[in-house]
Amino acid sequence: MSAEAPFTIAAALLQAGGILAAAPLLKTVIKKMKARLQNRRGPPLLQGYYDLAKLLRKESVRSETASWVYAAGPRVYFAAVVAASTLVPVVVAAAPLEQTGGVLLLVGTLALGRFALATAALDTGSPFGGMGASRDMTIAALAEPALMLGLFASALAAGTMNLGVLVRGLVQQGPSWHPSDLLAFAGLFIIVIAETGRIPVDNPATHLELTMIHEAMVLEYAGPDLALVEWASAVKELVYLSLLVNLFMPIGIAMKLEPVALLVGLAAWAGKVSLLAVAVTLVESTNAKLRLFRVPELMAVSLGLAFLALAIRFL
Amino acid sequence: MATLAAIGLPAAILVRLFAAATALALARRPRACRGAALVGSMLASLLTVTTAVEVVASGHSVEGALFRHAASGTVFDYAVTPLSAWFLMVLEVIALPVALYSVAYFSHSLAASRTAVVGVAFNVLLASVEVVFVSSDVIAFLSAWEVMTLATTALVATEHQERASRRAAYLYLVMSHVGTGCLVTGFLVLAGHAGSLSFPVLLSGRVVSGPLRDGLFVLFFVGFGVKAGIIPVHVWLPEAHPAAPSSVSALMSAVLITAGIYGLYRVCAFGLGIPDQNWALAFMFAGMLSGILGVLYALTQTDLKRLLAYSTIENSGIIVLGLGAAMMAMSLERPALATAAVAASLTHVLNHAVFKGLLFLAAGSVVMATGTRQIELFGGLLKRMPWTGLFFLIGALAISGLPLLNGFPSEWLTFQALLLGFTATPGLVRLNFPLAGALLALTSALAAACFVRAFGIGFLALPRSSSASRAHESPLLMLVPQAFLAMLCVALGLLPGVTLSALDTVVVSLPGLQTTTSMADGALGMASGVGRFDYVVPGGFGLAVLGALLFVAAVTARRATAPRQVPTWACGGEVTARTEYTATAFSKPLLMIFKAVYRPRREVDALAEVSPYFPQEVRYRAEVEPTFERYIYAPLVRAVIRGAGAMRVLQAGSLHTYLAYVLVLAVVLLVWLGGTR
Amino acid sequence: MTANVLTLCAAGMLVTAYLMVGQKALLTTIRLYGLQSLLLGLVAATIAIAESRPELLITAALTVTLKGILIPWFLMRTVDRIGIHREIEPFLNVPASLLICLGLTVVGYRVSTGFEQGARGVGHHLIGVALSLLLIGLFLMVTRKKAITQILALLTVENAVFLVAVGVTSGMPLIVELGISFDVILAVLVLGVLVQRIVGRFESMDVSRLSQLKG
Amino acid sequence: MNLLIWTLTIPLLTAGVGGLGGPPALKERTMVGGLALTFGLCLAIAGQFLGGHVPAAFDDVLRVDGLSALVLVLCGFVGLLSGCYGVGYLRRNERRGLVTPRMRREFYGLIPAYVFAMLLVAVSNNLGVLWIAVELTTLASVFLISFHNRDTSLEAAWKFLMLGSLGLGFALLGTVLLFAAGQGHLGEGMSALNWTRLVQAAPQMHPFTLRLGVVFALIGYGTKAGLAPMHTWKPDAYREAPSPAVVLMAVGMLNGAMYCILRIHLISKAAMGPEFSGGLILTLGLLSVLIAVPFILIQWNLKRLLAYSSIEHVGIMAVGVGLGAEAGVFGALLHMTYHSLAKPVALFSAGTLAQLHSSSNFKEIGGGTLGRTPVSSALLVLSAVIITGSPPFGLFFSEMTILRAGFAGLHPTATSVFLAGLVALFCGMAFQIGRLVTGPQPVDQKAPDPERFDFALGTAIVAAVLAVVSAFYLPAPLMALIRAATQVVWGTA
Repeated sequence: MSAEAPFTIAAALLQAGGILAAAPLLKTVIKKMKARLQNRRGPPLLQGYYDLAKLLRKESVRSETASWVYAAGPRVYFAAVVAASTLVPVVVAAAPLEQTGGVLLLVGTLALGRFALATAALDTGSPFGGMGASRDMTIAALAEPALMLGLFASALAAGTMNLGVLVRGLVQQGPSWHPSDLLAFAGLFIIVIAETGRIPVDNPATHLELTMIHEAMVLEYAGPDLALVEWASAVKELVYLSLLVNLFMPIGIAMKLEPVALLVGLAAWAGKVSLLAVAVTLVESTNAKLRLFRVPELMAVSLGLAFLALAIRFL
Repeated sequence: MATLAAIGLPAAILVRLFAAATALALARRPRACRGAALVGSMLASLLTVTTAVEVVASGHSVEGALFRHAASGTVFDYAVTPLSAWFLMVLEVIALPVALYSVAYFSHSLAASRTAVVGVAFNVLLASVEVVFVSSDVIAFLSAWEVMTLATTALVATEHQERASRRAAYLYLVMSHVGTGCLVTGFLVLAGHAGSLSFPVLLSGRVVSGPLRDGLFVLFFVGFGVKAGIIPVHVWLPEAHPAAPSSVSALMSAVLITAGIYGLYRVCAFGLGIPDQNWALAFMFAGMLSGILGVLYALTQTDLKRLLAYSTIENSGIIVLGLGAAMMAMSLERPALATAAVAASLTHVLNHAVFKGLLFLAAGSVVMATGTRQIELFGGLLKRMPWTGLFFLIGALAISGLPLLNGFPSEWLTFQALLLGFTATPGLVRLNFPLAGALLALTSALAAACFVRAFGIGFLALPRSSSASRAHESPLLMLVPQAFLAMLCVALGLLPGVTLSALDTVVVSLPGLQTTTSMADGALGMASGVGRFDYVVPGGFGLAVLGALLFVAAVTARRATAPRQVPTWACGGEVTARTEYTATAFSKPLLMIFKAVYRPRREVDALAEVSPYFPQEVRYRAEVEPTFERYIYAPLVRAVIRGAGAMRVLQAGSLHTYLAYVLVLAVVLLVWLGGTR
Repeated sequence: MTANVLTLCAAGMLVTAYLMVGQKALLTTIRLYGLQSLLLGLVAATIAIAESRPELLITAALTVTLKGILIPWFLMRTVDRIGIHREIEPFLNVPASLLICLGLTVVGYRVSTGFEQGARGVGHHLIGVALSLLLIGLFLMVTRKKAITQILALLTVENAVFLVAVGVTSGMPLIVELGISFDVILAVLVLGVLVQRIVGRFESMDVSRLSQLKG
Repeated sequence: MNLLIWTLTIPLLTAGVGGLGGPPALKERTMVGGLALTFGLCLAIAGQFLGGHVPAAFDDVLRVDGLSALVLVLCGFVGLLSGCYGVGYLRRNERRGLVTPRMRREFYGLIPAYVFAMLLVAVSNNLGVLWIAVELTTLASVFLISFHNRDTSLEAAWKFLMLGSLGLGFALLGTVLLFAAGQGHLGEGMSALNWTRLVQAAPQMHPFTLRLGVVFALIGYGTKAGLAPMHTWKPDAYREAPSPAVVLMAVGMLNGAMYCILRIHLISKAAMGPEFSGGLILTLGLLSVLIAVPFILIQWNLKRLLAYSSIEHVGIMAVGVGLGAEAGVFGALLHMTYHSLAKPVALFSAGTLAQLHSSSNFKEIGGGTLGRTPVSSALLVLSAVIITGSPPFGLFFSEMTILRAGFAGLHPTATSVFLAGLVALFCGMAFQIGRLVTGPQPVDQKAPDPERFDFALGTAIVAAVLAVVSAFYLPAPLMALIRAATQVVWGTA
């Protein structure tokens, strides 16, 4: 990356910025749709931005018992997630930083963020932080194999593990309509639900500490720190959804850097993501949260789906 | 340089022996004794490194004879092949900082009376490991192997007043010796067929074939597996590593297991001819098992050093898994693929050595400062030992395989090897690869959980005991080595290309492999080695993360006012060490989920006087069942003891019985002779 | 003629051995041993005369004086001094012992058939007797509890060896034989001393009690 | 006058002086001096042999070939060591007033006598004389075993004497049969029993008689060597005899008996090839190694432990010889040499421990002796490492030579069993020595006598130094002797 370095950087900034900007909207949209399904009006579409602005303006409060790790946690988490967002093709069938790595790097980076946040959660000495960290790491660990296998399934099908190359390949060869795609998609969808802390694995809206997972982990945070965490989580969710849609329905994604193609791509992306958002909403509002010790079964299901996807494609 | 390299190794051995002798002579003066032993060791390490670097750089072996045993007519030939040189480099990269660390560490936490013994054993151990890596003669190899065992035993038994360390030392001794027995048989049978004792002939891969070859493979697999800490012959490891002085534990965990790995490479993978597919499968399953069980057991440990020891088993498993993939590729004659897998495995040998050494050194500082190994009694150490804490954190991030640190590249490479193996392997066997991939993913994720727990519970929040609250930072001499290793973690993480291109000569020197040049993408990047299947540039991506961090700083750090410090909210109560989340609690969910493996047992007895609802006190005991110890080893030992006891009747003290033996023997022989001529 | 005498003597020795197995009174056992030795001497003498080999006569004389007279006398003295005259119940009762001894004799004879007929046509008879004698003596050592009986059994073994010596080889070189006889005396003396020490300490000759050292 | 005669007379004279009355100091000096002189003469004889001329006396009744020379030197060496240690040993007992004049006479008389008998075994070229010499060793050692005159020592002596004499009876029968087998080719007369002639005549011997003779001789001399199942006297004798005498038994006697077995093997090999006697020796050796395993694992007595270890080692040598390969024989003789150098250290240090704690029972000694008697304990550990055949010490190399010969040769299965036995024995020894020297100091136990640097300890240290140095450097003449001995046994001489 020498000649096109400035271009790459620009693209990376653009995509990161775009996703940062769009992420709060996604969260709010899902909230609103949920509210509507429960015959509530729900928050205004810009609520997410209001919250962030407010939190960022508030003074930051920290625990006396905490060390620098506590402050570093949200920042590293945020940085990792945002950086990860540049590894995924969104509007264009290429990831800005695809030259620096593929699926494994993406997963690794998200794991880095999680590590940072979980560690920081243990720093306040509050039992809830510990509980949240423990559960979050547990679920993540259980999700990891299924996630990997799901991604491997599509990666092996395309003969590459680089998301940019992969998506381009998919677009060129056109939709394969292979059943394994469906299985892999289902498997990954479950994982995404788990990773983004949604019902039935976790309840983002709960205020009962004992049932919290992600929320318990960040219970102590306030002000800008909290803002970073919330924002990063939103970004993470958006990244996952974009990954999902572009891996399995790369329809309309821009193959060339032309205004029209870009606009089409943008529209297609927005449409597909909101479609997936609807799915997430439906799952959230039609299911109850699982007991922690039922979650492994769910993970096992998705693992099975992913493995099956591999098997039926290659045997 | 070249000349120095030529004599580097024998010189190093001499220096070590001299250092040992001096240490023994100065036994009465601990200070001087320590100095002699450790400085000598560092000097020797430098000498060895020159040779190793020279060999790895040039790709030409350095050969010679170390010593001639006139009586039995054995000549200790040695040959520093690129492979040996690689393991030597790994060894010395750890041995140097460990020696430096020990200078201060021994003075604080080693009884003066033990200094001489430990100093001698330390040098003898390193010398023997060096000889193991380079010897090209069976007898030389076996003697070095045996001396290595003895020296380690001596070091493990340093605190021989404690029953635990006596037990650990003996367990280690016995298991290693059984392993050595397998090796002796294997090597001498080979020698019998080859009519020679020199490795180049023995390990040419053309000596034996057919079932005998498989039998020998099994012998060698067991023999080397014991030292490599492969499950199920691992039971000595979690006992022995914690028992030794921490700096020595670092050495053992980082380097001693690589002696076993080296053996697996030299003999099982590349010494017996083209590997059989079943061998590869055996390796892969052993690797998976060790990886997953190792990390699972690590997760539930509350003894920091035991935890690290179990994680050593895990990483050794990952190394073997990579090697297994390579053997599978070799059995299918896919050199490119085999190269990728070997590169993955060898890289992990180096990386694991670095971060495990770092972690053990940091753990040593902590144990020295708190006087305990119980994570539950640490807490809040980051504020009291900021540097040690930082280094431990770096090690923890690295061992969890997170990007930007050196755990990531090797796990990345291993994943490549597995996925490519899947594409390359025909038939149902291929499903074994995604399985391995999934297990590897699970393993590394669990490792992350394990080290979040270790660092978070151990170093953060409030001190959980008075000893922890009185802890203080270690002396500079103990911090410098950790700093060195920590920097190495970062450097190797950001410059994986360097490792790969250094590996080139090593890999090329192995039969059936090809160059890694297609894998190293400059200093910064790596590619999967097969087409553009995958590639990664951690450094470049690191810039992105850095940029994001700057953005965060920009967003949050506008305000001048410092953040307000308030007590943590604990449901209205006061946050004390007792309200903190414990390590046991942290791993509880996983304990429940993996019941099948842990078979946990808990006893809760509540003393209630008034009514069961108002217990006076509640006692809670929980333990994880040591499956292998309980169901394989304990019965074995009992059987042996019982059998031996039963034999006592043969010598029951009655002269008449003894005479009867002779009578019976005479009659039997006479009948055997028969009559008619 | 010679052959018959030899066979007769050999058979006689075997008989004495059987009698020793059946016998419990110590003094009788010693006398039986003496008789056995005398027969041995007779064998030697016969061969010496038949083949006119004077040095064998010396052997014969030695045997008679030493084993026929001196040693029995010494042992009887020991017994008298200790004053214990009966063998206590051996490990095996007499009939069983006799059966086993028959088996041992068969083994001995079977082995002896491996020899070619010696110069005097009785070679392998003598060998057969000798080997049986050897095994029976060893068997006596195994079953008897009294120190003295064990010594006697040992000496029976010695006799068997001598029988082979004179019967098959027509005698070892003289010096060697002298040395050996000298050693035998020495051994018997040592045994006697040891027995007296044992008795002095344990107030008994029952060596089956000597079983503190185990494992 | 002939060196050979001197070598035999000097220890006899020493024994005479020691056996009569006289001041202890004189006896001490005579014993050390006499045995030193004897050792010197042994070396001189070996030198003569290597110089190419064959020392002999009494028209070849005494004759020194390579094998004799090797055994002679080793026995002389051990004799000197045990003499020096013995002086210190008795002094210690005198310090505690345990020594009666009778004891002193027996001790100073019997030890040189024992040495004399061993040397006679080594140099005798004649079956008959050999037998007499072995009988003499037996008689000499009986009263050394019953030295302390405890119940148990009488018991041990009785058992030793009974088994020993029985064995000798067998050996005599074997000798007679060998003689008979050769009759007609050897003629009458003393020289008819000479090895040299027997070996020449062996091919024409009557095979069955020969086989029978070999079997009986092997059982007989096997009893003296302590090969299973005739080993049963060993633990008792080792436990009861004073350490200096134990050294003579464990090294001198063992080498002597091994020497006899080798001689028998030679004749049988000359007549029927190595298989017959080799097979027997191999079987007995393997049995000895295996029988030692359980008893070492469950042992509670230090000196018995070492007895079983010496059963193991004689087994190892037997296996080496029995394998029927030149390398095996060489390994066995190398093993004999290194064993003779290493075993005294073990026995000396063990003896010191036992003497200072006035017991050789683990329970009574109690663990953690490193804290109480550091030097002896360290020496014990060192010697244990050596005699369990660990590198870089000599026994490792000899065992490797034997193992290699075994795996390369006709008996790979037997060899792997043998190896398994060695591994198990290592584990057993490690366990026992480990629990003895390491661990915390036992409470509620009367303190042992302090370990002071006396003559005995000095001897032990010197022996240890020799054992360690020899691992890396065997003097060239000694090597030459071992090779010569190998040639004698392998019959390429």
